[in-house]
Amino acid sequence: MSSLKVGYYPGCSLVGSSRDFAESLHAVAEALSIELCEIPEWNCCGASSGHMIDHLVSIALPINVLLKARKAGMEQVMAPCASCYNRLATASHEVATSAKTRQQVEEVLQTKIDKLPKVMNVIELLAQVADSIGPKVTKKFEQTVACYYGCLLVRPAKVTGFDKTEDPVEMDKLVAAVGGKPIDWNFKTECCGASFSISRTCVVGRLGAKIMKDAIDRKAEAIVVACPMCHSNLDLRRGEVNRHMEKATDVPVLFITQVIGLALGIPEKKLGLARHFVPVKFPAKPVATQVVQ
Amino acid sequence: MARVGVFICHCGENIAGTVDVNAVAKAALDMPGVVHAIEYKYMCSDPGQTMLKDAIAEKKLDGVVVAACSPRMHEPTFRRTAEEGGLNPYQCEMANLREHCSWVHEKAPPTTDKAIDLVRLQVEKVKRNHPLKPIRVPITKKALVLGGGIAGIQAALDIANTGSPVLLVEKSPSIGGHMSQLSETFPTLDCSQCILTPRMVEAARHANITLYTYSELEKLEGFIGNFKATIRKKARKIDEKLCNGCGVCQQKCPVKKIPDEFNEGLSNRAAIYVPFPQAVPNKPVIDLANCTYYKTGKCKACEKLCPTKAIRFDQEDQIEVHDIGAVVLATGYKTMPVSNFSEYGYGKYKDVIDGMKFERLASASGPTGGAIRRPSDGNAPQHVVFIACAGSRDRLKGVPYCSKICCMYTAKHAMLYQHKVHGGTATVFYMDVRAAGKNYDEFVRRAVEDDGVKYVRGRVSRVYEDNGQLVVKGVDTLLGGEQVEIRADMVVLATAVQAQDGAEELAQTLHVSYDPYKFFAEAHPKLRPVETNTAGIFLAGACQAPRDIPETVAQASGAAVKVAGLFSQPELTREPIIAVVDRQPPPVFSHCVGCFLCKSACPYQAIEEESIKNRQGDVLKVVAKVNPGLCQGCGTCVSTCRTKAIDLQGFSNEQVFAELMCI
Amino acid sequence: MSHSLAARLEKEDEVSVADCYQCGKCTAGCPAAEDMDVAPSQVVRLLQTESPKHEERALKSMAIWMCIGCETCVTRCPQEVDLPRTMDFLRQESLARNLANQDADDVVAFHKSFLKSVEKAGRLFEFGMVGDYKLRTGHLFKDLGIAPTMFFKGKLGLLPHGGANKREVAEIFARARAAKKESQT
Amino acid sequence: MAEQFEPKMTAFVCNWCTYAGADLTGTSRIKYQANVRVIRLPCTGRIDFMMVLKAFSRGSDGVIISGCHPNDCHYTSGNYHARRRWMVFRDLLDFVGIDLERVTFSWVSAAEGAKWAELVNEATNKVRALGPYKEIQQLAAVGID
Repeated sequence: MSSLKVGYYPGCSLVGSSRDFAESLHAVAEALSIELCEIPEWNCCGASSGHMIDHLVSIALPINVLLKARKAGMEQVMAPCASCYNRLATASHEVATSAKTRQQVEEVLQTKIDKLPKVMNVIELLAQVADSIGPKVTKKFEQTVACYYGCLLVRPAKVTGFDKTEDPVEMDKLVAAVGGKPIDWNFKTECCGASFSISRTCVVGRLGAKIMKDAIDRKAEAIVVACPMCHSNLDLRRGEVNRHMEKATDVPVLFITQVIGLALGIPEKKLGLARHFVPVKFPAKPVATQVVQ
Repeated sequence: MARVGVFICHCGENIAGTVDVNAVAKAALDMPGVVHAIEYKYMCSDPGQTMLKDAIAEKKLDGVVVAACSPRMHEPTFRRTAEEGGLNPYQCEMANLREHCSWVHEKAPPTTDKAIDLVRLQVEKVKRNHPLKPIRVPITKKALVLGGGIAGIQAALDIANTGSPVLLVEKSPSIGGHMSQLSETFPTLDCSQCILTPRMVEAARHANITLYTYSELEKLEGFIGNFKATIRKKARKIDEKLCNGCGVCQQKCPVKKIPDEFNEGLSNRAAIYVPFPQAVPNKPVIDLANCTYYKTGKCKACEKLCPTKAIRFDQEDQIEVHDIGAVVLATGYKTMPVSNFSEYGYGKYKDVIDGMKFERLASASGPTGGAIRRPSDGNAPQHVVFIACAGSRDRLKGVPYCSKICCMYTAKHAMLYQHKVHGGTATVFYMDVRAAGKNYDEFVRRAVEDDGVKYVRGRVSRVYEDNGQLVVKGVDTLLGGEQVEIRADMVVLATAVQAQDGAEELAQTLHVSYDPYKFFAEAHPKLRPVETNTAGIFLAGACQAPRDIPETVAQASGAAVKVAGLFSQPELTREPIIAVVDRQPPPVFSHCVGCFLCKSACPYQAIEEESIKNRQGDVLKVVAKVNPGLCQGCGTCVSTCRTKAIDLQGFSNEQVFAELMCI
Repeated sequence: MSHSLAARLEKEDEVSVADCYQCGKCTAGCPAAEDMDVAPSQVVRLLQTESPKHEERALKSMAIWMCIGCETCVTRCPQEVDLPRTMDFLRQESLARNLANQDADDVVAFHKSFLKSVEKAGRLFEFGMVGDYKLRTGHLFKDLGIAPTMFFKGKLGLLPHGGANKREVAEIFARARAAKKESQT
Repeated sequence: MAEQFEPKMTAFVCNWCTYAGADLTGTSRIKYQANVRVIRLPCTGRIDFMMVLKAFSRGSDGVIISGCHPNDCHYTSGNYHARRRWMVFRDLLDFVGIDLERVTFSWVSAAEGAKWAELVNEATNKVRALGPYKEIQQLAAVGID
């Protein structure tokens, strides 16, 4: 069995508050024969705070990570966290397009920047093996879901170059491949408030409520995400979100890796479902009545 | 010894402000052969030209260098002046001190040095100029008009009325163009078809106009006065002489669900169809891609039922070649497909439409008989949002230029909507209202003041659907940037005007220049707006830039006058910039050795073989000969010639190398 | 030579506010606009005038701290004006000149706590970062409700995560600081 | 300090595209370096590459050749001939030891005023960095012209 081998940048969330994402990712990767090679001695990418208050650091930190990956012989690096992915991609883009930034970063890192590995997100990785997922499905994920991409997977297009900026479909395709029914809805790429989770929880609540409302109005039974921040703002912050809703909702939020994991028959425990604040449970399907002849 | 005069123009401050013209004049006097050098404020003015003429006589000049603007600007002027002064016009050269020097460099000594060098190059060249005679060629007094919209119709009528025959070529089955699709026209709100249809009929009936609908230009060869046009008449699969336009065929055709192009897909048509009831000619055409017979080999319902037996399934395309003296390009525009504006949901939501669809909804001849109805459910929309600049002034996803007509038609749309749906609300999102035309701004104000259209200054960021309504997220920048969210029933996008598909290929076929957006380029943006850089090819309408109807018609008449002016001359004189093969006294006869590399290089088939014979008629030598009527003077043959037997008048080897000798 | 913020923004970050023709599309689509005292397009306008009075208003605004960095504006801007980058620039300038809006203290504190945590450990130590944030803001009891649940769900590690090359990361921060000082003098 | 070397640049351009493009640079008031002297020809097809050699031997430090874009030639195919001939000629130049870095071959259309300015500046900067073309000028001085 041929296996796909990629460089792997977990990022701080996946070793912290988004362990469920990490657990399900590893479980699914194993099931699909994807080998995730963790970048040795990786550091934080700086996330939103980096670029907001220290531009140079926000480029230097991700480049440092990519240089380590390169040194370890990696051609491509997958960052499951959308924010990490965006920062790695932005930093690569900036040193590639601005000679000045490149020079500044080279001074800070005290090394020449050569070729950098290609950066990709978890959906791009899974799309590569999409054909092999279908045959391995043991338990179709037969839910109506809203695929929520958020900001940082798709924007800005010239940096990420991923999917259709205003109406992405790659995650929908993955969900459909395991039996799910993705809905067409309006807030695929609206912002959830991201790093305001702690400092401006009310903003997160307001934005999250808009997103949840449209998904629920369109009969979504679950929200599927590929970003730890989207997840925590819609799951961990559900209390705040519900305060902004007319009617409180308990529609669960799953990582795309958890959805695929469930369909592949991986036990819930290995997918970290128990770590969610909003319990992962779905309305009982009406049992198909058999027509007795 | 040469006697050259140098005339340096200040061009007001344009040259003199940057270049030390006095120093240039002094330096010119030191150049060998220069006997006279002066500078003057405006050489092209009457006194300036008089100075030149007087100097030719007084100083007995045999060559003149005018150091002024680009020769592309004033070379004809000064050549004529030189001629009036008694010189051969081709003894005059220009040094480009303005476009190539003073306008592009800083005021500094190297700039003046460059100006002196530019003068020196031309002095060296002019010393080696020979008197040349213009070439005379005949003119075919027949015009070709490409495009049967209002621009082409107007140009064709105006040319035809001067007495010259015109071929009017239109690629679709009927003439009429976009104007025939419009509902009412701004700023008078007169019905578009009511004013257009009589013109269409007039064009079809005019004794001097031959209509070629459903036809395309395949090839254009030759040059001004002497073009050869190859036209493909696509097979309609109908005998036009027999067909009386009764319409039975389209009623009986079993294929009926083809989106109707004329109605912008808001209704359906059959596989055999006349594009619209007022079509000229009123003859159907079979759409091969959708016809059952061409798909499966069976059906022929139309053939069986045609009362005049006019259907011809075996009809083939026809190719015709015509001699043509002038061409008018009137190929029009297209509106930008906004599928790349997914933030406006175009293509996804049926009730987000473009302006052309709205025209069809508002048109009395349209699918709703002129009633404004939502495409999704056929209900009258109670709130319509119009978004201006969808694609225009958007260098990210659209075009950076202003499409010019959208402000006006959006005001018209909003106004028509208010007239047709009483109690409805029309909101227009705009950035600027550009209504600079006669009675234009008054029209827009009327929409606001009398019809109550709500204008909101700001762009829309997103449109999405919620519960059967469209949510429009915009901004009101006049309220300091307040977000505006409107629940609308229909959204109309004022999509950008773009060059017609295939404009680039057509420009290349015709050798006319075009701009980065594939609009055809005029010869001069101000002073030669209807001419192209290729002599004998003229422009009308929106193929040149976005235009409204009045401008299009005015320009079409302008182009027609240019054609009529050309045709009014008995024959044409052409610049004698052509190649010549040298001839020598015997025994050499010519340096040409008859290798005919020149012949294979010539793009115009202008090189012929000539036999040099003795008195007995024996062929002594076969050499190349240039046909002066065909040669266009590119000089490609000159650089391929191994023996330097062929040379280009006006840009001879001697002249060019003389220029190089003094750099 | 002009020392306006607009000129510096163009020189340092290659963003030209002159490109903006104030269509307002950025504001129209901004998820945070309703929490801003100055609309995003108006922030650009304040820079376009190049007047110190307007520049100060931009630097003191709450808007620059309410921008989430979601990149919606630049994705749709017809003139490709990089507004998120402009916001980053203004935030950093606002901190450097000590003009940051007091109502944004908690937002500033969050970002500082975040970077401090990264500088110390090479990776983010969420529990430590939140602790530091609480000390900076005095919001001692906020979020206490969800913390125990997070802990029991295994979402809140009490010990920093090892594995990064701490010294190397600390040096990156130090050299970046030095580079910034140098460019300012 | 020695004065900065200012190269002599000679440009061979066609009348219809590049000359018109350079006129547009003027009407657009786009500034570029003043080192270049333009030789106007009807078409790049008219360029005899002996002219390029002559330009060098008469003291040019760099040469620019520019005409219409492929497919846009006013004379249908002159620019193709020029390009074809240039492909052959450049090998020859290379063989006899002419520094090809000093020759810039480009297309500038009548609509590309800004491109002309860029082209001249880039070529001039490149040649300025290369320094004076002493080798060929010394040869020319002893009469190998």
